[in-house]
Amino acid sequence: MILSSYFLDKLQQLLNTTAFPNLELGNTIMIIIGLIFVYLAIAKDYEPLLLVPIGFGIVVGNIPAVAGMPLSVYDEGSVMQYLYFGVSKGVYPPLIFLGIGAMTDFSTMLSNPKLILLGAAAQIGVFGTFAGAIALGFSPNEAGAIGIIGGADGPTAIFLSAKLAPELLGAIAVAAYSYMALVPVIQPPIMKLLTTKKERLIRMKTSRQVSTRERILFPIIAFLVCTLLAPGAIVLIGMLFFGNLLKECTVTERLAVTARTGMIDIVTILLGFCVGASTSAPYFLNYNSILIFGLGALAFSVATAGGLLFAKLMNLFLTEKINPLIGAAGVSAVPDAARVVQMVGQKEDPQNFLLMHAMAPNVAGVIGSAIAAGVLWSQLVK
Amino acid sequence: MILSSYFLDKLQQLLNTTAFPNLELGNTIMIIIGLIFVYLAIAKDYEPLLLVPIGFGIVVGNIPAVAGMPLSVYDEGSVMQYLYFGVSKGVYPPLIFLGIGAMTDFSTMLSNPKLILLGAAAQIGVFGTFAGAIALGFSPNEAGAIGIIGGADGPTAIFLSAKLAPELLGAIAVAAYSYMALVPVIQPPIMKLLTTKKERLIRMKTSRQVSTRERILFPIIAFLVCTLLAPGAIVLIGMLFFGNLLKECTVTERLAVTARTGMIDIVTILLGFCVGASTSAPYFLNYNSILIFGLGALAFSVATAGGLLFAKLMNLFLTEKINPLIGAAGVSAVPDAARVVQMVGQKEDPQNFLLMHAMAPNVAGVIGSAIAAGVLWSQLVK
Amino acid sequence: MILSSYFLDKLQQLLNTTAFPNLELGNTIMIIIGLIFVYLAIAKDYEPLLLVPIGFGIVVGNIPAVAGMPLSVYDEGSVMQYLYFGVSKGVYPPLIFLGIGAMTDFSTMLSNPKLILLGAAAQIGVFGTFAGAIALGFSPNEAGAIGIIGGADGPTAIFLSAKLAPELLGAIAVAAYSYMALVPVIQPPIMKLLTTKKERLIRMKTSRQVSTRERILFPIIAFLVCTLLAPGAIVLIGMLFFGNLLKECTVTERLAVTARTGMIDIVTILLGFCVGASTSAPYFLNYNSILIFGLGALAFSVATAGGLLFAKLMNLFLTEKINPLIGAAGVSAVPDAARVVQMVGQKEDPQNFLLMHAMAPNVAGVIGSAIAAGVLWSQLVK
Amino acid sequence: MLLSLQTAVVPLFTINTEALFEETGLPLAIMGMFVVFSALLILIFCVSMLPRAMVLLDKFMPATPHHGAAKPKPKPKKKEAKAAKAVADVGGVSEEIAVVIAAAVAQVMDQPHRIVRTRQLTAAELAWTLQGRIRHHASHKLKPQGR
Amino acid sequence: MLLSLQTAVVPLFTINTEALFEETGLPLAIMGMFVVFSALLILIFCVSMLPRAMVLLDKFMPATPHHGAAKPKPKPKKKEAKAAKAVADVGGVSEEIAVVIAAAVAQVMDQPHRIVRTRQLTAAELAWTLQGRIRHHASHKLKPQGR
Amino acid sequence: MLLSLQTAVVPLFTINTEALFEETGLPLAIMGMFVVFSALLILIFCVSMLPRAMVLLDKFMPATPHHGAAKPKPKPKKKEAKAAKAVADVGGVSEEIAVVIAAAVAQVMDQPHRIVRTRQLTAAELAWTLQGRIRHHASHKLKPQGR
Ligand code: NA
Ligand code: NA
Ligand code: NA
Repeated sequence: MILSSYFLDKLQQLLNTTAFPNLELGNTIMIIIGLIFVYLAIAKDYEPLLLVPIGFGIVVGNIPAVAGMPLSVYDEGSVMQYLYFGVSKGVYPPLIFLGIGAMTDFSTMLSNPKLILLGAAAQIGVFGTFAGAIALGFSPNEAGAIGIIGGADGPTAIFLSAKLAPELLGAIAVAAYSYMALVPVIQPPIMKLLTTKKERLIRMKTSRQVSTRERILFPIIAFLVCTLLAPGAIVLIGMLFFGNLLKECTVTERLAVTARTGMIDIVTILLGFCVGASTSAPYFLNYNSILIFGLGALAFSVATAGGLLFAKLMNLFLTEKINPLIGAAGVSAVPDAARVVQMVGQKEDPQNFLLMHAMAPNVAGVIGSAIAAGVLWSQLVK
Repeated sequence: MILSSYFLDKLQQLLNTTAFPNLELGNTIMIIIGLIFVYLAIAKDYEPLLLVPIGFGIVVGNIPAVAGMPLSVYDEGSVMQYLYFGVSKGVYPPLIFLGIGAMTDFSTMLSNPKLILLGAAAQIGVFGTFAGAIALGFSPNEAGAIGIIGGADGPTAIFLSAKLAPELLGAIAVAAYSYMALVPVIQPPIMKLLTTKKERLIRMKTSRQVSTRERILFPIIAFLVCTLLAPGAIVLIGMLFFGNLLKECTVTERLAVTARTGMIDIVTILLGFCVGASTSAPYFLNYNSILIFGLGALAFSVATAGGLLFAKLMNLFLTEKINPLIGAAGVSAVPDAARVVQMVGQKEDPQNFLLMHAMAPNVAGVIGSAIAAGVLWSQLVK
Repeated sequence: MILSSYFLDKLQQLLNTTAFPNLELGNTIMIIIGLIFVYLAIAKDYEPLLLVPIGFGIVVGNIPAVAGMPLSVYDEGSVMQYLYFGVSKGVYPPLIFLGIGAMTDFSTMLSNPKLILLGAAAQIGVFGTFAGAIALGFSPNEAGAIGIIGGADGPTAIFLSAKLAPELLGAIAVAAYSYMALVPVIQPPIMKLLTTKKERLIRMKTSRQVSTRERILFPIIAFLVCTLLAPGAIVLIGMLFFGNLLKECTVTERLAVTARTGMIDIVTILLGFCVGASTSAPYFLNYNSILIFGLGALAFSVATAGGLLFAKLMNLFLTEKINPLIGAAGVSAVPDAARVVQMVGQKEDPQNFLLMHAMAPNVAGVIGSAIAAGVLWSQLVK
Repeated sequence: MLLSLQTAVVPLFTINTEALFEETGLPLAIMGMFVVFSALLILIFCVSMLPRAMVLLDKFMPATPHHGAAKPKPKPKKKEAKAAKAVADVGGVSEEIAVVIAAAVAQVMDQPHRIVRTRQLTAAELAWTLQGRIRHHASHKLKPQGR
Repeated sequence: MLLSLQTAVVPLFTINTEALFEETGLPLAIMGMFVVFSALLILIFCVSMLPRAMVLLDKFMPATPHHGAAKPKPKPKKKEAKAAKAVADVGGVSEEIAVVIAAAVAQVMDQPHRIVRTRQLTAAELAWTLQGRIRHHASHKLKPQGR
Repeated sequence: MLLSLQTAVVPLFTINTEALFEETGLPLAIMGMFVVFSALLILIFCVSMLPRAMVLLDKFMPATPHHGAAKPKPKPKKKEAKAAKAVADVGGVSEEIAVVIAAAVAQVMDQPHRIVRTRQLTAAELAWTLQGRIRHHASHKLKPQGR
């Protein structure tokens, strides 16, 4: 009798050491969402380098906590918190920008500079969403962080929300990366809706060769222009062009190689995993997150439309017309948005190679949203 | 006269700037131990990737301190302390598990799942040693940290002792790695003692092919099973299976490559060196360390025996007998324990290839001791 | 009327968000200096792996700050400050030494040990400059940090100034790296002035083969000798010889490879960039910096002369004369100083290959200045 | 309870049986073994179910080649075709090198030789997000001069 | 102002127009777009000027090959010369490998084949500051035995 | 003591001889040089003794090939044997590649050519603790399909 109650007692105690007693519906939902991310990454090849770490991170972050054990990214002194440090202090995004700079080739942009404007126009997605978020009652800081989802640039979104609205970081980061992964789904309908078949058939001239010297000078000039006008963007823009200088200057090849391989890989693994793990259900599953996802979808659509329509506007003044499809690549989401342009263009004309031209607004979009982030940060930080 | 006393004075002062005045017998002993580690690693090829850093770290950590200079891992603000941070906060071990996951092939385990039980049985080494340490008067926390030596897994041992008994970390880590290196010396006699020649001659069937999909699903399922039952293991187990998912999912190859090369190498160098450097004689050379080394030897022996005997127990119920030698691989110590199985088996029958089969309990042992660490941590942390 | 004043107001406000209102002459000067660094690195190939990061860092560090935004390395909580942490706490230099150790081949030094003395003699540059700085009114700590410029070793200079005179770190680091880059300009005139043509024509005998065992034993012996005599050098010397042991011991090749590629590259990028970014005009452009640059030039000249003259002194006692030119390689600045020796020697006799011989004092100079740093640190730190 | 030979001699170690029978002694040890076995038994069950689950999965969701792995590459030209064949699954080695190695193999050996372990060479070479573009450029653009 | 169908129903979301017209609302959004466009317009201007600047630059400071790239290498000897020719711009692959690959190519193919994507292999191989020395040693020193 | 041309002119810099002769001035500088020379002289002594120590060491503990380097590899078969010979000390290049390169060399050159700088290629390729297993598997296991 006593023995059996002893065993029941023990069993109860044992059960309490497992995660089941604290497992709530929210955690289960989030775990399933995480698994869907992993599935999409593997089966559909949607941004796998980011969705696999984030997806698995979501699963890890939603195994319920044990009382008194520092396990989650929010627990003082936990390992996850130390790794999350690079997210919460905004250290990882600039390091990723360093690697992106060291792998980005700005040649096509240099050979056709007017396409840079498309990368500027797409930032309407950022500021439109910002205004929308304000209208929905978010505080200006929160609205700024939400708006940057429209930049379609994960590291920039994480950086700005770490600075302006840390409590929304998880939702913003996941929204940004989700929609970046979904670019091949979101953009094509908008692109078809806003362009005529004739426009989609426009072929563009191959662009001129860009010399080594130009490619060396560009990161320096671009850095000075961008940061003198928007000094808030200095960390992201600085690292981006620093990485690009390492790549282009011909004498620091080994540094550029490490920046775009080992270094960015390590940071990508940790950033993705930590961002995922920060989406613990109690912090994540709330009304704000739903609004953020809604605004995020709006942001991507507006940004796409902005780029497209501005391209059409430019065509009114240009003799040598540009294919408005490449305006859609202005949203960043490098290189997926450019690939989507190529895909949609080729559907109309299999011999039309737009990818190379689309890379120009694509990388300009990265610069544009970093500047947008800098402006928002400098205006909103107190 | 005055001049000569001046010079004597200077010489005395000069001598005081050297390390000799503070060099004690303990330091000398530890330096010699460190050199023996380096020797064993180089000449005998015993776990060189760990024993060389630890051995040289021991030498570095026992050059006597200069009063007032922050040099050692225990001095506030010293470089060594910053590097030791990853040990003392338990950050390095999960990163090493990430890399191990990214290099571990669970196929053989998947094709013969019952062998996983051997990895469970070997954990008797952990809990037996834990009980032994309790009986010898260690506090429960200290006993937990000492017991995990029986897991034969360096990172797990460091992680748990950082959490439960930081003051014993140096001794536990050095004991764990020493015995892991000595697996080829410790295990064979026990293996021969506890098995009959007939048993050692058993050949095992080659196992079935495992599909890519199974290998992708496994880390996810295994993670959920293990951490729902033992949430304390979430950091180690999470990183292990995260790394394995990166490896198996086919679309994140570059992340997996970095995790198992550059990243794990950097962490291994720093972890080994810092653990070595933390064995400064005043902290290390004491009665507790001797007890810990004694208990560690016990732990490895008990774990080996546990695996072996459980295999024999399983044979009572199985029609297709397993070679009990592979039970010894359940202690982890990947891949040395599996190699020892191969070696001992081949001595009886040169045509018997047990290595592949031994890998199953071997990697299961890693999972088993991570779970054991999770249980001990969650039950003992207050 | 009101509208136009509103727009003027807005424009003013807009201008205030740019960097222009805070852009001072000092910043502009520093930006130009940074660009000159980048130019020299790319066009003249002067230490590009360091001058490109430092030069671009100088540009980044002199974009004027926006009030209230944490951007610079000196602002609490800024990303740059987190990255600068490795400089200000002296963590990066030992990691660089680890990589240098893992790529340095001490064979030539082992085969002709007496050349080590040249590396000792060149340290007169350190201590002479130290005395000079004292005489110019610097505090002993500052003088120590300034003196180490004469060691011609960037990481050592950064390490020591982080410990002794953090406020001078930027100037000292930039001076050290500048003059290291300018070694091909500074040294040749001194070398020609202090040697006769006959001396410059001396050919040296090829040295004996060094066995693997010797190369394994050397880092251990050298570490013990150096740190027992100058325990303050333990972190730098320890990492240097730890890296070398990893390289030479044949069983830890993968760790050595990572230490001398991915790891040192990451640290080099961050260190160079942060050191550059710390030269913000208000901190950098002052009378002290000018004095430091003057003393730095003195330091390099004295060190070069010290090595040369000591070689001539040694020749008075040696039957087999050494070419005094290789004394100039004792200043460290690996491997540029050795290359300069080769170049100057070949100008006299195109068939005279001094490079290999010059590597011996060259690497001895690294050890020598690490010891010098250790002595200065241990004597000056309170 | 002391393990001492003589009362005057200091014992080498003492056995503390009381602590052993407290909650954090043997009971914890037994509970620990129980949790480890439970977890791994459930894991064994799941792993044993995997092959059956795979059969179901293959029925409802047939395994298609993954995007990354199956992107169709431009057809190799005429003569090199055979050499390229042997290299088909090289994974990502820069094509020129693969062709060279394969050609060398074709020369020397009688039967086709499959090069299976070369993937690592490229992981470092392919740029992260831009990989698609680089691959594209390589075929379209003239090499930048002066580099 | 509420977007509600009925007063009794809790609205899905509320539109806050007041906040929209505050300083940190639409004005900031417009200002942001203005700054982004200004910065990128200036960038376009600078980039458009680049080719002209290059013409000037080439006139006053003609592009010389960079040190790193153009350091004259010791003349290859007799027979290997032709093979080495094909490898001339390999960049930094350890010479032995380059020779081997080039030789293999020379055997198999009729026209010279340029190996263009091998640089990555060496970045990791060449030691940082000591690279010059290693290259030199490779030709002068006997190989260390026993490694 | 001031280095001034005129009393009215602010001196460019002042020489502070007092500080120079304090404990932390010239005495420290001299002491520093002394320590540096002492340490390096002792180092020279030790290094000079090394060859003799080696003779002793070789006598009492003859240099055996290291485990890692000398693990006997399965005998190469018939025809490839000669090619494999030239590759014997490759260190760790995946065997297939080594064989291919060596074979190419054997084809092209008359005397055996030693490939000495290929080790780096593999360091990244061999998995850390599992290396032994992978090497083993490579020869026993069928390649996993679908990867
Ligand atoms: Na963008
Ligand atoms: Na284990
Ligand atoms: Na020096």
